[in-house]
Amino acid sequence: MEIAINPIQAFLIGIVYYLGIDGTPWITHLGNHTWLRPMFNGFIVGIILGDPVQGTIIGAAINLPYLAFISAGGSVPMDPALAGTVGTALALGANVSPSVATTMAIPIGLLGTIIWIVHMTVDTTFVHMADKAAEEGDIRKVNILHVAPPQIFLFIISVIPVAFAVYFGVDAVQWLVDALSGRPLDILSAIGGILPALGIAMNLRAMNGSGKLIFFLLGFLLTAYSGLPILALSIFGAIIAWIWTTLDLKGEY
Amino acid sequence: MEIAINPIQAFLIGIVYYLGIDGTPWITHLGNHTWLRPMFNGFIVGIILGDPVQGTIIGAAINLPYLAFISAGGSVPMDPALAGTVGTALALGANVSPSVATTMAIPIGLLGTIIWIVHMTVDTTFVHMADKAAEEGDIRKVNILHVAPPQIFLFIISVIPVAFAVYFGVDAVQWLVDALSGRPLDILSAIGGILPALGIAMNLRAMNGSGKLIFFLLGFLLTAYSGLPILALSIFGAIIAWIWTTLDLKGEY
Amino acid sequence: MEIAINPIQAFLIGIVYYLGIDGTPWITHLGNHTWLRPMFNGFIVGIILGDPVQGTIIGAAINLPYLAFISAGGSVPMDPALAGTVGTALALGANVSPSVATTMAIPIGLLGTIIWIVHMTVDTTFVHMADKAAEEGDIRKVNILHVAPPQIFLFIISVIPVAFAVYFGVDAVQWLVDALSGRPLDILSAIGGILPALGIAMNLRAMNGSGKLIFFLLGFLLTAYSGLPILALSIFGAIIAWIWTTLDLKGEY
Amino acid sequence: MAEEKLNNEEIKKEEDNNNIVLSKKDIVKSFWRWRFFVQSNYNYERLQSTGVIFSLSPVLKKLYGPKTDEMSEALKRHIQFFNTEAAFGGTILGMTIAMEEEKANGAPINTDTINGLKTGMMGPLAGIGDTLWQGTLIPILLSFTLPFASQGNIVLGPILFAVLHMGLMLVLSYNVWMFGYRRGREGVQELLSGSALPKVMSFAQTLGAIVIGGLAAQFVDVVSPATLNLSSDVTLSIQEDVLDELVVGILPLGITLLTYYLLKKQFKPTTVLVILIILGAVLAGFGLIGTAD
Amino acid sequence: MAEEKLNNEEIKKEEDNNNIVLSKKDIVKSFWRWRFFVQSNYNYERLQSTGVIFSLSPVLKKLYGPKTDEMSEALKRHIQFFNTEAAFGGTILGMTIAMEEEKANGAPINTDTINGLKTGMMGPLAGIGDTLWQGTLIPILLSFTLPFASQGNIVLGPILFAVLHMGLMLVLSYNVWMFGYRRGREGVQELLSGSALPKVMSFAQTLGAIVIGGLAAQFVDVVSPATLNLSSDVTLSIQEDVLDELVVGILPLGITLLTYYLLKKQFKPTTVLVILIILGAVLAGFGLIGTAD
Amino acid sequence: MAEEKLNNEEIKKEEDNNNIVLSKKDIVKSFWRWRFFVQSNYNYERLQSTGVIFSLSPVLKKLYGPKTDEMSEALKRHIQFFNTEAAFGGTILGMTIAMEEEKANGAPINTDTINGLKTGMMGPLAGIGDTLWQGTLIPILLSFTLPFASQGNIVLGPILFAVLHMGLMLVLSYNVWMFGYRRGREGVQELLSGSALPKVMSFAQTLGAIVIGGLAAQFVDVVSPATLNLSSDVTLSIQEDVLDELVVGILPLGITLLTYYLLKKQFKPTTVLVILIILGAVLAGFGLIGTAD
Ligand SMILES: OC[C@H]1O[C@H](O)[C@@H](O)[C@@H](O)[C@@H]1O
Ligand SMILES: OC[C@H]1O[C@H](O)[C@@H](O)[C@@H](O)[C@@H]1O
Ligand SMILES: OC[C@H]1O[C@H](O)[C@@H](O)[C@@H](O)[C@@H]1O
Repeated sequence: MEIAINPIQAFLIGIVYYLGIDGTPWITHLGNHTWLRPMFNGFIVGIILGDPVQGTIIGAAINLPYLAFISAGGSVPMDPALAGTVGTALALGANVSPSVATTMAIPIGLLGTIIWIVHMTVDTTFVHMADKAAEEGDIRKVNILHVAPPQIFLFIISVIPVAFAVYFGVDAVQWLVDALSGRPLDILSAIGGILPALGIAMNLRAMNGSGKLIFFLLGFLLTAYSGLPILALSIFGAIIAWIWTTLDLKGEY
Repeated sequence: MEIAINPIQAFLIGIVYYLGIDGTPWITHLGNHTWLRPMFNGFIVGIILGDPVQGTIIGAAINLPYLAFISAGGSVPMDPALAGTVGTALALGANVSPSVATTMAIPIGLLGTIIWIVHMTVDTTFVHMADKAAEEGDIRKVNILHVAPPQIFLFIISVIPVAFAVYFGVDAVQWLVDALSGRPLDILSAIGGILPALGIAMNLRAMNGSGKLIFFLLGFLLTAYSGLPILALSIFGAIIAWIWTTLDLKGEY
Repeated sequence: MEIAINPIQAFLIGIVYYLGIDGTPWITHLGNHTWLRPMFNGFIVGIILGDPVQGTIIGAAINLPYLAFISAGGSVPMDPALAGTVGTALALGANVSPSVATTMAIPIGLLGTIIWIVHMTVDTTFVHMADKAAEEGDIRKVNILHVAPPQIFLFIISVIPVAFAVYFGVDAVQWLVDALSGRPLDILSAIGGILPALGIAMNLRAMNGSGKLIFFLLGFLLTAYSGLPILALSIFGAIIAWIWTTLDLKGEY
Repeated sequence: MAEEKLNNEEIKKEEDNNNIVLSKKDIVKSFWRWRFFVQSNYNYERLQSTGVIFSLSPVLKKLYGPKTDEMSEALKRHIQFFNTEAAFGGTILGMTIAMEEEKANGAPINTDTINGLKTGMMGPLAGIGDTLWQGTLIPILLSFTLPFASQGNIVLGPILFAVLHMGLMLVLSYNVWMFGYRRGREGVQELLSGSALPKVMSFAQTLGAIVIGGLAAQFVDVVSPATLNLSSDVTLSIQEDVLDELVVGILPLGITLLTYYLLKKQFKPTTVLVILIILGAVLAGFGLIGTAD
Repeated sequence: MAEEKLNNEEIKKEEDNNNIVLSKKDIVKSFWRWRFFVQSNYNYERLQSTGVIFSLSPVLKKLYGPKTDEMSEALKRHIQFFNTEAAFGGTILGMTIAMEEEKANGAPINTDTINGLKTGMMGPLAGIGDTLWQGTLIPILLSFTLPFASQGNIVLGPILFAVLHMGLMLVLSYNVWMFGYRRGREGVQELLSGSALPKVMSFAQTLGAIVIGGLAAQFVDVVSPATLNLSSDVTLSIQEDVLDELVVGILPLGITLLTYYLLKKQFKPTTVLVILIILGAVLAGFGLIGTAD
Repeated sequence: MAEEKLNNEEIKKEEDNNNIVLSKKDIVKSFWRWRFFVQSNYNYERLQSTGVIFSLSPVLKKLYGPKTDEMSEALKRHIQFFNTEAAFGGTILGMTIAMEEEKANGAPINTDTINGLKTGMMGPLAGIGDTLWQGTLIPILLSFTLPFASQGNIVLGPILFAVLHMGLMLVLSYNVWMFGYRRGREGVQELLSGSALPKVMSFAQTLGAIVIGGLAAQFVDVVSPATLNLSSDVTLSIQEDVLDELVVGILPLGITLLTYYLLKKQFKPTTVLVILIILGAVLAGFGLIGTAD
């Protein structure tokens, strides 16, 4: 059974995407992180299109490659929220199988990083405005600048493309995906692969402490050579940190 | 050739078991640790039953799963001495093949932990009596309490069940094993699997030194993740301990 | 096409070998290390025998087992220069296939360690003569002793056997190799396998620093258990050395 | 003696300032503003900076009043670069509130102390928090609920995931926030004299650095698919035959350190972003890099 | 100077006490009593405590005489909790004898010093000794002799094993015991002033803790055989898909730390034993835990 | 104050000595003599010792003149045991030149200081240098050029290898040499008062020891091919079933430590060489050891 998506549904699905972007305030920051999982937003898209069960099944399939998704320091290497919403909508609309939906979802998810980068770049202007308000001690203005302009802008650049994509449907998206496949897609995923370095380096720069780079290197190499899962690494790391701290601060305080 | 086991032989085999319990004084503590290996007590049981060669062969087969047997801090996760003596006796008596003997020996070995637990629990009463003698400075009394009551008690609870088991023979034991097999046996082995934690924790509690738990954790995780054999671990451990000690005590003495 | 090797060519090939010995001054020490690779000296031997391309191909084949060749502290566990020069010459002379050349080259390479050991032993006498010159402050004499006698001696013991071997050709060498194969060759390679211990131990003895042996052991065991390549080991080693140094010298300077 | 005197002085000052005390309601309100709005204006230059102000708003208003000089100082203090993992890092905000409260009431706390604490803790808590939350808790919850979802089970799939994720994390982040505030209050004295704090900071910084290293190894994903076709049958894989033989992960490590270096050289994050995108596009365009898939 | 004075004082005291000197025979007798009777009354509360007294008996009798106050003090000193690996740990007993001798002859050694040494060394030597003896030597000897035994070779099987095991270990434990006594005598001065001992203790404690950790990882054997049958074809293994992804060995580690925690909370070992048995029975009864086999 | 005085004294002395200054040409000449002749008289007793003198020759001649007492002292100083990796270790020679220059001009540098530096650095730089040069760079260059060579490509095979190897290493070793000389000059003061040097030395020594350990593990190659044929179907491999179960690499480690022990016991290297050869021949003759191939 194919579901024809009407304009209102398309708009609502756009909003589903908007709410799944890390930072939209309406459902809390933790809410974003729930909502951005394809398993969950597939379910919501399913409700909008009248088939939540099927939406959940498709969303779950799309979710698989994003199981270990992490966003650190504001880096988003790929966008599960876009993959989940558009992927599920198209799959329900075109009655496509979950596995085909997953295949289409991966390139779509990469496109999401573009939206993310644009919004994080534009937002820098609002913080500059806030600087002036801070100078004047005008906290009300800082607060308004913190919410209104960035969220209006984000709403526009996230809702519109998604609404169009799901309204014009699988053919339009397929065309886009085809146009991208091969070298362009490789390039996009290569970029997505190195962008987390920005977030991690920003976090790292924000840190102090003697031997910071040494311990960063140690954590990197231990993980690279042992394939330790991150929790195990952090227990070993805690042991090392305890030993270092005990010895380094010995007799100082 | 089936060997019929007479009451005297059964009693002697009971004594073989008693002598293989960690702590019986007659053959030294190291003697216990030789004697408790099925390869060895199978040989002795073989002598009693008139076929030391066959006893050795069966004992060796039963010994295999206990190759890495360790008793730390008074924990006995399973009882190779019971498995070896009863298993060999039954195999010789019923002319059972070594591999069948091994199969029966495993559940028997688990039952041995019960005897061990009972004796280590009852022995606490004798140490309380010794406390009084110590108060009076009566070292002779302490020495008597150290040997006589615990060993008489241990003799009774170890010799009797074994003598009965080997006298009444394979059917009786088989009945017991059948009664245990399945869930009860799983439970017994699960208990045997966690009991070493008691011994290890008692040893650990008895230790001092800064960072004790940290280094315990380190040793645990290094072993769990690398599968290092225990000797290699202790060399790495010695390196770590040397580094720690050198740095931690720097300038203190 | 078989190439007949004339006496002059044989002599020249002897010189090629001499120049590929670690320490001959004529082409720099780095030059020796280029020249001692069979890929390279095979090429030179090829030029002498009129077929540099074929020489390079054979040399490359012989080079393979020496990819990770290292000489530390003056230990030469096997001699790629001898394997490369003699092996290539024989292969070109007898029109033997590269793989047969390689097979013959391995035992030949082991014989090279004998030449090396003899020259490093004899050279000790020249340093004793230099001691006297040093006493007198006669730097000119020290310099002469440093170059003339050791190099004349080395020239003789390296050029002659090689020239003979390649002149008398594959049969003579084959006879030698046959005579060696089996136990004698095993013994030679076992000796070649343990000789690097001398170089490493001499380097180690020449080192100071607290905990030298501990860190030596650590480097050994880390490599033995993890199979880390030597560069990765040295990065981990640098991290450990940094931590050790920082803590050990804390508050001292 | 010296400490006693300090205490006396403080008490006097506090009396002078009529001792503005924050109510629990203020702290809780601030917490919710943080949880909802932390990243409303998330950007490459200062990241969560205005989110901090938005969250502290009820506190700052009460302590300093509108448009005062003190308010202006406070705003300028907090509009600086700030970024952390919002749940675990909330404890820093709790401490910050306590310090602002003491400061407003006259304790000798200056901007440097507050900023030192904030910037000292934000990095470590980002590394540790990301590991425990996004790197551990979420994958576990997903691995339990995803199988149900793929059977079309709405309740044990998406809904259970949402309830568990938000429930657990809200309880955690609320407690961590309040803990920060309480420790901050008790600890200001201690903080100023410095006994336990340096140890906690050093421990957190070291652990944070190690963990950030681990995250880099897992989430920066660059390999070289390039090969050298030396002949019809000999192919050299740059990744396996060369790079992996040198140092496993040398490319992601190099990229991360390059990025770090550029940021250190005072390049703006947006500039670095552009550099990374161009670098990635060019290298991938020539088939020199790709993802490990 | 100060040290010299101390020496003089001691010598005087020793003269006062008529200097009771132990003969080598006493030390050796004590050794054999230990090797035979160390665990005759092995129990969950004090483990080898009465074994220590039984072993020291000839020494204590000679030093303090029967039923004196000093004997009573000595007995109460040594009836406390003691447990170690009997062979390597024998060195502690050797040192103890030396200290008792010096004490009886007037050296300023108190109960705390003796107990500090005993309890400080017993744990490390248990860990190290169990590793080298039961964990290393015995498996090696078995792997050489067992193959012969399974061929029915009595001499190269059980008998060779017995001879090698007991021979090697007796030589070792005898020498370790005498070494302890000699070091104890030479070292009492040193022990009291404290120069090498703290290093040896710290080294042994650290190594002991690491090794005990390794023993726990190898010999506490709990896994979860539980699975979640999510559908006809999707099965989630709690052990492999969840626990191992978190921390390998999390169950044995958890059990060991729980046990340690209970002991720390002053639960009696027999109580902890019962708790572990019940816990194991219940969890295994519901199919939640089992052994790794 | 004290330092200032020192400086004044030095300046005076330098004036007295008419300040012999080395030209860049001297340093460079010395470098080339090293690169060509470092191991012309390489021997088991002193290794590169006369190579050091041959290399320093232009410098020593200029500073001390022929056949003077000072020259004799200098020669005896440098004819001692010296061995390092020639490229990276060249930095030690650079520093040595600087120190000889200062010394000749009156700075209070004695033989011990110079020898301390030389022997302190030669070991670490041997370990580190061998690793980076022979252990890393050469294998990489070979893995790039060997495939071409096996196609008969002379240019991209042997010639490219030669050019890259010698080009890279000459640039490196030249710079490292000059760096050593410059640091030596600037640093003599620093060296004498000791601030950064101890750290660099300690770091280099520790790293050097670790790396030498790694080299031993990789390049000492002994295993035991012996087996025990216990019966027709049970075979015990000494290497796999016994030695590897104890400590991986126990044979090469043992051989290396034995060699080290013999050298420490003042055995001459040639004696140790003979011992190793005999040992290897005997053990291999009985089939007890072999290479891992
Ligand atoms: O790394 C800390 C933090 O940085 C940003 O705020 C986001 O990427 C978060 O998801 C992350 O937790
Ligand atoms: O752990 C030390 C020690 O504890 C108890 O005494 C027994 O389990 C011994 O086998 C063990 O060596
Ligand atoms: O180990 C340092 C050094 O020792 C000797 O000089 C030779 O074996 C060199 O190849 C090596 O670099």
